[in-house]
Amino acid sequence: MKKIEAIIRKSVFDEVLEALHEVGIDFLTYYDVTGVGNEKAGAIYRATVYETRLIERRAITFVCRDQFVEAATDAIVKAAQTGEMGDGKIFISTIDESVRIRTGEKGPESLYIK
Amino acid sequence: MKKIEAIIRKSVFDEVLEALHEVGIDFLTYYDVTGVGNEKAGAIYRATVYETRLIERRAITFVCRDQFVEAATDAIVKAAQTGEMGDGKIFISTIDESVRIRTGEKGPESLYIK
Amino acid sequence: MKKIEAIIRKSVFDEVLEALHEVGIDFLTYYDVTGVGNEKAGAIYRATVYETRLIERRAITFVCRDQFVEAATDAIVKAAQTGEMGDGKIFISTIDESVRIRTGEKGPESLYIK
Amino acid sequence: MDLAALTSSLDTFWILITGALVFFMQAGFALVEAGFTRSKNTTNILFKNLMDFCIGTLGFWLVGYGIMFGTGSGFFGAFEFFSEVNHAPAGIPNMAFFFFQLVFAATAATIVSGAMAERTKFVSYLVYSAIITLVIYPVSGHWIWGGGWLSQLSIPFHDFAGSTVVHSLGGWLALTGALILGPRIGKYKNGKIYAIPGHNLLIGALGVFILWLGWFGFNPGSTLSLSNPSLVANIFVTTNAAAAAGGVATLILTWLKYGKPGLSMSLNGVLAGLVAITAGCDAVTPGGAILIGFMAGILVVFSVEFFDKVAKIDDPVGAISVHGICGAFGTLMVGMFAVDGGLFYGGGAGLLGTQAIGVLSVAAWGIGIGLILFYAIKNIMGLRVSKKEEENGLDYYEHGETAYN
Amino acid sequence: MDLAALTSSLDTFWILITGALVFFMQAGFALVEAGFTRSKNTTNILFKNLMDFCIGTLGFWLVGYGIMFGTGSGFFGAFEFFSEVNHAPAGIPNMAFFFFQLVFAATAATIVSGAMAERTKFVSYLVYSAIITLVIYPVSGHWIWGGGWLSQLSIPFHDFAGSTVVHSLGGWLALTGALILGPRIGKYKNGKIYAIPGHNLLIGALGVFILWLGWFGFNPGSTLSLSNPSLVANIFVTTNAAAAAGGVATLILTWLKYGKPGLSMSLNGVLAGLVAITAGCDAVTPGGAILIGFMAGILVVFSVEFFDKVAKIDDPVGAISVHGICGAFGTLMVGMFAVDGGLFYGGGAGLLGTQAIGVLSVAAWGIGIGLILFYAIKNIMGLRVSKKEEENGLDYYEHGETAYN
Amino acid sequence: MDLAALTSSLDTFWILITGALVFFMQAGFALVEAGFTRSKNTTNILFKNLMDFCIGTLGFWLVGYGIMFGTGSGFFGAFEFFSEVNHAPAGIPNMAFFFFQLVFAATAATIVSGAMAERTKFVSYLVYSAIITLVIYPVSGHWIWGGGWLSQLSIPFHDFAGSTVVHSLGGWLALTGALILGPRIGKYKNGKIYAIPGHNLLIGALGVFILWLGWFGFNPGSTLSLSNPSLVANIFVTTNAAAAAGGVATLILTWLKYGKPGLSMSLNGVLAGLVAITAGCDAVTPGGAILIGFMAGILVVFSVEFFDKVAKIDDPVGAISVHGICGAFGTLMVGMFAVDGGLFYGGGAGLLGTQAIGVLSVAAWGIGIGLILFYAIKNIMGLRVSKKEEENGLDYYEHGETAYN
Ligand SMILES: Nc1ncnc2c1ncn2[C@@H]1O[C@H](COP(=O)(O)OP(=O)(O)O)[C@@H](O)[C@H]1O
Ligand SMILES: Nc1ncnc2c1ncn2[C@@H]1O[C@H](COP(=O)(O)OP(=O)(O)O)[C@@H](O)[C@H]1O
Ligand SMILES: Nc1ncnc2c1ncn2[C@@H]1O[C@H](COP(=O)(O)OP(=O)(O)O)[C@@H](O)[C@H]1O
Repeated sequence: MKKIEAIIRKSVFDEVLEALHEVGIDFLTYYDVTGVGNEKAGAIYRATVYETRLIERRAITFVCRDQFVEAATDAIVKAAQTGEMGDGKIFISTIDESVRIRTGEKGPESLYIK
Repeated sequence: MKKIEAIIRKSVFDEVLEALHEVGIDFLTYYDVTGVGNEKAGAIYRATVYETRLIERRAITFVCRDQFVEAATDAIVKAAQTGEMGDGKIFISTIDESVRIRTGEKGPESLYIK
Repeated sequence: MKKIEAIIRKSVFDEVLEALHEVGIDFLTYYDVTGVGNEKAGAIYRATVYETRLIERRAITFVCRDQFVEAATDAIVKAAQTGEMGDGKIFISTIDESVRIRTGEKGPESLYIK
Repeated sequence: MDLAALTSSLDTFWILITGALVFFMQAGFALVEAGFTRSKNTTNILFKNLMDFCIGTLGFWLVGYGIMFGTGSGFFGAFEFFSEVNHAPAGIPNMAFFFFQLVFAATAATIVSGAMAERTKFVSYLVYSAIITLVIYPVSGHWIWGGGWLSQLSIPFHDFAGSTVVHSLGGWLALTGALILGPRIGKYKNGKIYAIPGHNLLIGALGVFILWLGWFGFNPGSTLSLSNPSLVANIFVTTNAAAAAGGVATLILTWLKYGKPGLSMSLNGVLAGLVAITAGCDAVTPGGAILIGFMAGILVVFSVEFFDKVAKIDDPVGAISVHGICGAFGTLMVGMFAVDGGLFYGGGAGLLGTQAIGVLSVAAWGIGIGLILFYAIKNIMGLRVSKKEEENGLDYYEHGETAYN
Repeated sequence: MDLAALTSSLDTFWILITGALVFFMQAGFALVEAGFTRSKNTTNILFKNLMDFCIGTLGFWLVGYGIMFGTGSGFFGAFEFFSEVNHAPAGIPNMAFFFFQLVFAATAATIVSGAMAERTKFVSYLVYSAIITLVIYPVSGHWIWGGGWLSQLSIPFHDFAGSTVVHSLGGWLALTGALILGPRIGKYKNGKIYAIPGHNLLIGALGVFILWLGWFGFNPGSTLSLSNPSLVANIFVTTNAAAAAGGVATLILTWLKYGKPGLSMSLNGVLAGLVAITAGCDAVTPGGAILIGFMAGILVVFSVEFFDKVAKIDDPVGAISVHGICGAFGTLMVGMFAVDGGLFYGGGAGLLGTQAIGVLSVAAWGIGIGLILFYAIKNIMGLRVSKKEEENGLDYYEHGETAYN
Repeated sequence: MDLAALTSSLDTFWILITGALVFFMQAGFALVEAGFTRSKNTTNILFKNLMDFCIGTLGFWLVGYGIMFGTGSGFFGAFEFFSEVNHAPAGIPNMAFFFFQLVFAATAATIVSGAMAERTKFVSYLVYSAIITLVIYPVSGHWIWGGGWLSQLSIPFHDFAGSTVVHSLGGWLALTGALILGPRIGKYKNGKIYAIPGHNLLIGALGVFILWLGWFGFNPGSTLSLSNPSLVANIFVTTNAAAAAGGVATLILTWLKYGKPGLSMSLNGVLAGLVAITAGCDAVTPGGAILIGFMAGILVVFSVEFFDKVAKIDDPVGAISVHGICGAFGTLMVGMFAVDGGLFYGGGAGLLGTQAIGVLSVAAWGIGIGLILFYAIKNIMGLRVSKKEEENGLDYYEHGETAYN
């Protein structure tokens, strides 16, 4: 099993969700993060103008069986790409074990819809 | 060392904390996430009734030595199980290295209470 | 590629950011978490005095090429250490693949500034 | 002091304090609009609400006051730049009357911002909101409150505190604005309608409480005098009763219709009751007020559904329904429920007819001029922010300043 | 206008404006209760506070006003459906008096919702809150303000603005409600007591400021007239002084007791001072007011601890202590501190005796009828939401709508 | 009631209601300060704002009122412990006047807390805020409003509602406090200046709306009488116009200067206009008010930049600029714009001279005594929290209670 983590723009979230749905990924978890990256944004607070590299992003993470990885990655790239700096990154890593709390079952089985 | 990540219902958080404490896990980090999964909830906003699959969850994560994994997993399953859809998942992965910032020490040692 | 996750005090965040910058880490993602650890804090709410182990922390995570790991770890330890309980932990794990969404390119290349 | 002077002092006090309450409604509108929209646009919506009042203050003095109250034709007052002409009723200082009218004018402008929230260019907002306070509102206001043609009909049009003058006019402008602007990205997708929940109902609810409080200035203050304390007291009771009835109606209806009682809709229900009673708060009994409020609370639900689902005009806070539809409805109901002249009290259909004329002519004015105004702005300077700005939030791009840090 | 008419205008103005301030206390209560509870129940608590006022408005008109002020026995007024009978003091329009009394009645109902927050079924809340405004509050109100038996004692019971009529009655009802309902899940576990911190102290603090402002309507407005401006001014000062002293007392006590000064408790301390001075705000000196407020600020801390730790009655916002205990305490203190008749001013124990009778009989009424009411609701329709609903938040299950998005 | 009694009732009503509005400004200040600072210090800032009013209430009664209004020298009133001496103008009860003066005194103290936010020890705050209300404010207040030397100049110093008495004094004290305290950690690092954005602009904006509302008590209420309704109405209009002009000025300037219109600065601009018009709200025309407000809106931007970037005095909410600088500026402008005696109206430089004397002497007093006070506190009990407490938030360490949970 692989874990896919994507840091994306909040504004493409709906599109990414749909794209993942189309390749069969229906389970995931997301949360809002702040990213430091290439993109910069001008900001003003009271009399101070400053440039911030701290920009709101959304982190999406899900675990899926190995054969889904490529399709899922492609789906995210397609849905989340604007071509401008700051589109984000996808990271893939290995998961040793997965457990469905509701039933206690383990392994890739626990990732199926039931 | 293994990293255990569990996505659970917020309402079972206290129970899970206690259950983990009983099997010797006293260190962890948690944050609130939104989950997309099997569970659906009816929602209304102004005149629009809709079904949402976006449901508040809590993510718990901790790193522990390998021999704790099974007990910890079992403890979480027991404490977090309601038997209804949406109980969440546990994911286990491998951690290469761990560092205690306070002392700089590395390896599983850094996970002990001191 | 390695993923570095550090749980640090919010109050040392700026210092850590700078320290990482100095060793060449310019990309990262962070979010606020609650930590359960050795540190305890006294709290009062209305007439109830209680001790809480739930303390606000900040989680920083970034993926970098293997050769950066040591410098980055040291930089974090140096910047985030106060010597008192609760300074936090750093966890290092392996990332299988990385994708830059903007360009679709994969592998360590996707981590370079462009 | 002699008796006349004392009376004048008392009446001045009255309209200044009620005017201050009406001023406070600006905060109420700001909170309602901010609460019912997303957090990425909060700075923007607050800024708009602050600025329309600031600009309105200057603009209403510049020409609005004269256009509304100046002696002119039945259709238009007079240009009195930086007006110093006295338009106040006897016994009240001109500046007190001016202040009272000013806060009403600002209300009309503010209504529009809710319907056009989350996608309108800031600079365009400032322009159209200025034009509303400077010209659009004063013109129709002149017809009704400035001695214009609607007040000269054989059965004069009755809009005591502004269901039509202020609210439905604001609503119609909001309608045209939202129409020309188009829906927010994500509201209608692949033929489906999506709810875009507001980011903070607590703030929205506080806004409604503040508006309700402000209405105790809006309606009773429109007597402009305390010479008839019974009347003033009645207006407090009818205003309050209609608000309560509106809330209860929406509570019941949403419960029946959607299976669960909905707060966001009930907050609209309260406002619907308040808007609807504004025209006839002086003319109906408490029982009549409850009926009017109750019906408005029902109407607002169907109206919101209509604009959302049938007309597909995206109005984030329900301003068109609450102010436009319920304002018009309440004005018509005066023709039914007015103790003196209403259909239900044996007064025949005469008053009802006048009320319909008034409602329709203000609707025609509001919609007509609104279409022109917003099309003009759209073509000259652009009305809508870019897709990117909208998606990432107006706060970032328009102001470089987020509300929450 | 002649002098009498002008006086009437002025007095009407007075009670309407102070009534509007009391209305605004609804917002204050809503914010305090929302701020002191968890975010998963925010929609629910706001909705309750909105609806109890809406329903109370209709219900008080339906029967409450008549029961409270109608001419009946010493124990009960009269049924006057949709009352049009004039109960106002001379010179004040009936509707003004009605409005003023209405906002007081709604306050009594609102108090209860805080103590029963985060676990009560919404529909049951609506039912019991309606019964409170329709019947329970008017009955005991009749005894004291409606010409009933407590006002006919040889030394009449003195509760100027409602420490007992409004606050302690609300507090006793809150007590029985919270008792029958039981504590929130997680409050008492394995013999330990857990703090369940409110989700937004800023909103709670804003609520307290709004309540404090509202009290400048509540207490001075209860004069119902401006004929004695010195009295009115004194009431402003005593009200304000007691609030300040309550806050200072709690500041000092929490600092000494817990090692750190606590805001959540000090906010309660301010309210405790305000509740306690309400009965005697017209009868004591500023110095007396400070003492009463100071003692109330001390008392509230011990009372909160008692209910939390000894009685184990879970009251999320401290309504029982603030309104019940400090209301009763303040009423008794009139017997001590009243310049005219108080024990400390050589008036003997007579007034104190009467005050005790009043406090006890309202307590008996509130607790007795409260037990019946809440048991009845519990058995007929259920009082508490299911475990699952409580754990996941009432907003989800009762309303399908979360406050923060 | 006879005519005199009725007049007295009316005037008492007037100053009590306007006093209540001024009281409500405490909430406004609390929200502005909380909104413009970080969430880790929210409990602390709310607590300070609550407590300075509580302590001020007791302290102003203890000695402040006497020092300010007692008959003494031109420099100092009298010690009248727990004052019962009547200082009210004829026809107004002493307690009404006392209440009105009290809420002003508390405002002066509250101003300081904003500039010193996020790093001041709580106990030290309580001490210095008490000293301000008890002594510092009453002394200079005596000079101007208590019959002291500045009111006895051949051309008397004109500060109608307190641009100098209240605001600039508060601003100067804030200046010395912020100076001695030093900047927040992280504000100036390696020669660079960092913005530390406030955590909730919505709350800050609501605070500004509440303050604006409160100013309709602050300025018009300072007439202390309704005998001249035109004057009162003029004050409403000048106050409102200056606020609006201040907002518009800042809108334009920030747009030009920074490329984007900034809300946080425009909120300051509105307050700058309000502070600046306070001295001359009774003496200038609406046009004059707009000019004064507009200039204040410009001035505040440069002043904030100056203190932030040149003087490097860290003032999280801009209190020094808004209250100190704009208060002084507005006071001077009376010498220019006063219809009666102002330079622009042919009155010569006499009034301007007096105004300058007043501004300078209060500045000298405020800065002088402020330096002494804060140095003394720093050395005796410490003024600043430890580095650790500041970094982790005062809420944790000073109160053990966080605002958001
Ligand atoms: N190596 C990394 N580790 C963790 N997060 C990263 C990393 N690189 C980028 N990110 C995240 O992705 C976001 C976008 O990256 P950025 O470098 O701005 O875009 P781009 O890849 O288009 O140049 C950043 O704000 C950050 O949150
Ligand atoms: N493969 C996954 N990757 C990441 N998160 C998941 C995954 N599957 C489930 N989750 C998380 O667990 C939550 C509960 O899962 P759900 O499928 O609803 O429950 P169940 O396993 O009982 O059917 C989801 O809301 C989501 O946050
Ligand atoms: N094994 C762990 N897994 C996940 N998070 C941990 C772990 N150990 C510590 N943490 C995080 O680090 C924070 C600081 O740890 P703590 O044990 O208090 O400090 P120290 O290491 O200095 O004794 C904790 O609050 C928690 O968030």
